[in-house]
Amino acid sequence: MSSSTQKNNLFHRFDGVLWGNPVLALGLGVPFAVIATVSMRSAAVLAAAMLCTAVPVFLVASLCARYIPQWLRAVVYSLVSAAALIPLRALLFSLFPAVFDTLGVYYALMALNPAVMIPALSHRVTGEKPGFALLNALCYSLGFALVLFGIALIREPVGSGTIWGHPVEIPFQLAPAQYPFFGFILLGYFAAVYQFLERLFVLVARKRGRFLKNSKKSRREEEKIPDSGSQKEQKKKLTWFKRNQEEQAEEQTGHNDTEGITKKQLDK
Amino acid sequence: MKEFIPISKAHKTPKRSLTNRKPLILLSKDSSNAMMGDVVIAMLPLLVMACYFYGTRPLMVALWSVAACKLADSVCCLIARHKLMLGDLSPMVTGLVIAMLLPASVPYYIPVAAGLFAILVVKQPFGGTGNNLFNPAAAGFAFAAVCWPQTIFRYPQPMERMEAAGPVTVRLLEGSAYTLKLGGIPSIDWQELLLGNFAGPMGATHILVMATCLIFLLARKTADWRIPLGFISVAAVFSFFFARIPTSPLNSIYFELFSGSVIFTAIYMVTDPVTAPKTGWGRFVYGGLAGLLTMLFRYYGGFEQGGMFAVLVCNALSFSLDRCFISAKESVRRVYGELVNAKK
Amino acid sequence: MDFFMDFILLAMTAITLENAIFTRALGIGKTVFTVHRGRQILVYGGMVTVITMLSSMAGYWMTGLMTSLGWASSYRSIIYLVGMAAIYAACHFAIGLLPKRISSRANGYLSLATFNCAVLGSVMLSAMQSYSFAQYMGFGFGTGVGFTAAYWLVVEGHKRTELSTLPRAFRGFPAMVLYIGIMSLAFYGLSGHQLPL
Amino acid sequence: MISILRRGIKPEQKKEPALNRDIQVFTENVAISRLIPETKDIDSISPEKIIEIARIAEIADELDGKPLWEKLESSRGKASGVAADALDDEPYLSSRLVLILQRREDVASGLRLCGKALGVEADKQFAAVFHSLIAFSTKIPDGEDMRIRRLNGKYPIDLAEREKGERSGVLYIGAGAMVHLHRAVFEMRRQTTAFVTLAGDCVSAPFNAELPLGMPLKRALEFCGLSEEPTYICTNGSLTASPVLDPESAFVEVDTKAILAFHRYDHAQPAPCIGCGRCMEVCPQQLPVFYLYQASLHKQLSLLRRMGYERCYGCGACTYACPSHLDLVPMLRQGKELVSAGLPEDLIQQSRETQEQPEPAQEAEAPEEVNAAGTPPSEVPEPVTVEDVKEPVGAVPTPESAGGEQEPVPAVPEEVGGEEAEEIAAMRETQFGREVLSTAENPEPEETEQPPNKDIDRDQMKKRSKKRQSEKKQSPEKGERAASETSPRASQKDVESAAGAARTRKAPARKDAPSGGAKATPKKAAARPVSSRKAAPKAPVKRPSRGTQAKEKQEVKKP
Repeated sequence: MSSSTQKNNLFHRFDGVLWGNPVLALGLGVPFAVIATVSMRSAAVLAAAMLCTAVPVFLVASLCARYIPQWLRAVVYSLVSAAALIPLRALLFSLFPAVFDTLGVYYALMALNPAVMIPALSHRVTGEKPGFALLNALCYSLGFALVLFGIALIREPVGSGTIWGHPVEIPFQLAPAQYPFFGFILLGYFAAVYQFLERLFVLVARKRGRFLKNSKKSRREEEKIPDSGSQKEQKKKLTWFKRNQEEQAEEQTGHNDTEGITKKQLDK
Repeated sequence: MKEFIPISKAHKTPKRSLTNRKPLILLSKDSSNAMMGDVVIAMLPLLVMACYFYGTRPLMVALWSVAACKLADSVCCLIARHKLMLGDLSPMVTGLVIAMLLPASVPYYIPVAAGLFAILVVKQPFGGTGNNLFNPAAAGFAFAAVCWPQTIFRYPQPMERMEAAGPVTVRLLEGSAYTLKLGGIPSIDWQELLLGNFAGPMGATHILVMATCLIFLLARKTADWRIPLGFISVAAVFSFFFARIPTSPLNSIYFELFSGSVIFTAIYMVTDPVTAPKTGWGRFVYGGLAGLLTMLFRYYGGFEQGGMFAVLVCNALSFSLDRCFISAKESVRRVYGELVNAKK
Repeated sequence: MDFFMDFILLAMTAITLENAIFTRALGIGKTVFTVHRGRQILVYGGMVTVITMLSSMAGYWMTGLMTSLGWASSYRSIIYLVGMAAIYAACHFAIGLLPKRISSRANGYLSLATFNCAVLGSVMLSAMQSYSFAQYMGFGFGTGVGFTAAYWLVVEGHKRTELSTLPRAFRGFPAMVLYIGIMSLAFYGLSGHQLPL
Repeated sequence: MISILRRGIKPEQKKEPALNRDIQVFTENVAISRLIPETKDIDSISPEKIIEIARIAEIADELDGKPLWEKLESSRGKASGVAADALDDEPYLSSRLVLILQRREDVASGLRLCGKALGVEADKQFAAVFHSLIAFSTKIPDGEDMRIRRLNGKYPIDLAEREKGERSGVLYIGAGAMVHLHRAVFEMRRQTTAFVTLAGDCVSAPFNAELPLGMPLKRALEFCGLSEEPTYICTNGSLTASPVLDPESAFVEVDTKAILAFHRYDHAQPAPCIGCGRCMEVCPQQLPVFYLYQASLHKQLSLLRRMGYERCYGCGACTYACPSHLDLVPMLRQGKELVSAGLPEDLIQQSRETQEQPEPAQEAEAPEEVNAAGTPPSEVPEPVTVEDVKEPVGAVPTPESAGGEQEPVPAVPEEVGGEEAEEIAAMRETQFGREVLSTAENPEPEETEQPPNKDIDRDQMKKRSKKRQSEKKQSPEKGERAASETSPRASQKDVESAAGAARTRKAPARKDAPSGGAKATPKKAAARPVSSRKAAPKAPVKRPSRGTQAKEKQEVKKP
């Protein structure tokens, strides 16, 4: 479906905050979420860096991408973001200088942050209205910041017993919370929780969609999707694959999670 | 001969009275849970030895880790809506392996944390029993080693009794593997080394007992002989040629293998059927690779024991090993078939 | 001879001790989670290796330039990026010489392989350690090779998870991240201390 | 020597009680065929004559259910040897061995006839028996009339020997078919019976019987007298078992070798596979059974193709060896069907995702919902970035990876695979429609059996009859269940036409048809397998009438 529906769909305007979160859903910007989130301050620095790189890059992508040959876009975007990072560094350094020691090269690497580059290079913002690009920049930065703060909020107290520099009382301390593997595992759990919530949302949305079947809005939606009918047929044709396999799966490995979650959701 | 029961009565409701699941009389005698039970049985002597050396505290350590593993496993099964099998012994194996690698003087929160990590991070996210990619016990012990190195690698002297509850007052020593890492020769004579009568992990030092257990496991076909063979042989060859202590090569083999937890790793951690390769040659290569990596980790790694890390790395490789051996076999068969056809 | 030894030593270090993905999470981008075919991995990793090596060679020269004129050090990321961009352009045109079918595909990878945290990261890290030229080259080469190997391992793990029934919440991305996490735990056991960032 | 090295299993054989009792005949009707010319001795008839008689007498080989004359015709002149297959290597199964013991002269003359028909000289004719089975009391002497070759080794020796025979040109023909050929030539009898072992631990007195074809298993079991209510009934051996769920609508077929009834209450409770690899150790074909199982369970077709899935001939060795008591063989067969059905990868993936959907009906509502539900981001990142992935703008990678698994679901139906699936489904559609018509409209089984096009061979027909049985079993809500349960049985025979089997069988599973089930009367059902054998190509004209006669005779004469 075209990106016009994306914009019309109010839900997808504010994409990137939770739905389509750049880190949890798309797996972009993992290095920063994993390594550089040892403290809330570093998370804040990275979030600010993300914001002030995403805004100019998305604006450039929306305004003058069509004047740049495709293969040069990456160069331009990376240079723009790197240029945007330099004044910010001066500003932030005056606020909390100690953070940049813990960040090391990762602040400079924000110039190549995939969470900025990939959406900018895709059709998400290329050639769209600058307002939409700006909105996207804000949403993506917000989503990025949410994840970073979420991970840092666990790692800083557990690792160093402080929150935003202030010491807090927690029962146990675990120095390895500062290590990379702990960040990976935390990120994995965050992403798992994200996927779970996503599925819940989808099930609820389905139920609502059933009610809205013959309202104007849903009809407009259906017109926008030309091949929904053929999809239905395809699915019907494929059911014969499912049946036996499902039965076998139930019998062979006693995993009946499908039914479990589904029933629970649909009863709600 | 008894009187006939007209079968029509038996089939008023066919679906209920007849099943399409084979009766066990037509299937193999032993079950997968029995295989786990074999490993547990093979580990009980080590626990007994530990209790003999250190008093009742090892028992408590084992209980804590097993309880943590089992509880976490059951809770995860409930959450994931799997079939909850309370009789499943694999978390018990995980807990026991973790406990056996720890020193007897370890505070109780460490086995609990290691067990929780093993189940919640390594085992259940990947699908629970039978689906885990990494050996949970190895990962749990690696986690503990990374988190509390000073506590994990300082061992009490044997025959110093410790109370199950209360603080540990005994004197803690460095393990013999640490002595090797420093380049020194551990001053332990050979019977004590074989009997495990020296400061070390509470279950992983009793070489003779473990050898007996290995024979038991091999006889029950619970452990594949290729994996320990490859592991120990490669480790021995490596320590023969690259001795890091100024002794004769044979002495080097002797100390490298019998200090630390090399033999325990070879018997209980690498042979885990879930994470090991399935093809015969794959198992052999897997064992050899694990042995090599173990020695490399011991030599150059940041910790005095490297078995758990080596096992993790090899688990990541086991699927690839199987794939390449299977495809090699397939291609050989194809070429052979073409040759036969060409002859005809 | 020293040159060679330095090269080998730093390459081994960068492959194992300071593996780009498992110890520093560098280069974990979109491709690691979406590109799962052997040949693609090989092409992508090869590109990353070549470009990392070239750009760290250029990086050595640029670092010397920056130290010579002091004011430039605050703009170093831009300067490195300019160097990488030059290499990128060169590689782009070099690939353009290849037949159309290959070049059209390869260019798709090239920009991702160039503007990749692993490349810039290796240059800046070796600049931080004030390496010699051989060490620059070795570190760049090792970073590329280590990245490729780790990428291949992660994809193998993903293929294995497709053969087992994961909880649905963990399928795909979360399982892969956990996989990388456990591997990084193992690699931490190799180094035994936290690496300089 | 090689046979000892061969991989396999050694299950304990429980044959003695059935072997030591002599064959009981449960039918008096002797279907004399006028078409068969009178012959006194073997020298007076020509090989063509023998094959013709085999065709007229409708003798089927009980090894694979194929008509005997076809096998003789096809391998005539080419065969380097002929063997009477009495390798009953499965537990409880002794229906062919007992023929060597008790009907020896019939088997011998049948073997001579086959040898003559194939042009194989006498020293290349032998009867193959499983040596380690004969280790108990009775020894089979290697007489003048028939040379006995004792094969020893591990379990799947029958299938293995037959496969080896295909390569070396030795034709294996079941001992029962030999006996029937002998009767046809010298007594002018058509084959209306099959030699079946009735055993199992709730059969109080196991024995071998000669049962009329088309007899319901229920009645067959009534004959042998059950000491308990069976909880598990299977036919054709115990390791390559095909479970029977409704013995009233399952029948004695030409390839039924045994009917086993068990009253065990400790049935297999499948535990999760722990990957011990024993299945791979025992597999006689040295297949990576573990990976084949997982791949077909999770529909990884590329992996299946790479691992030589097609060499599995379904001996139950892996199932026997599995400590988790998983029934591996049906799953492997399913993987084979998946591959041979030839659906493109992305459709399989799609069905895989569909499988995870709560309700497949609502899939097509909005693409983002289809995406977001459960599909991992690695494959379909997320509704928004569907475009990011799809459009290879500048830096977006992997032009070809955009085509495959990474393609978002709503884009799949436009793929090339779409039409393939469509036409396959259409084929299934028409077959299913035909079935319904035939069962619904014409009451006579003979007409139902008329193949719509002559080239449908006998196995196909048998499968259709079985399918109808499975249909009968369906109550509207339990429909798919029943179909899927009988599916192993239906495609037990041949692996070549697995796809066709899948279609014919899955058809009712797709729309469970209570109409077809309701219309089919038990009488018709009882007649079906007999009449299904009319479906053999050649001379389909005179069949129906004689078929009815034979059938009625049987119905009357059954005790």
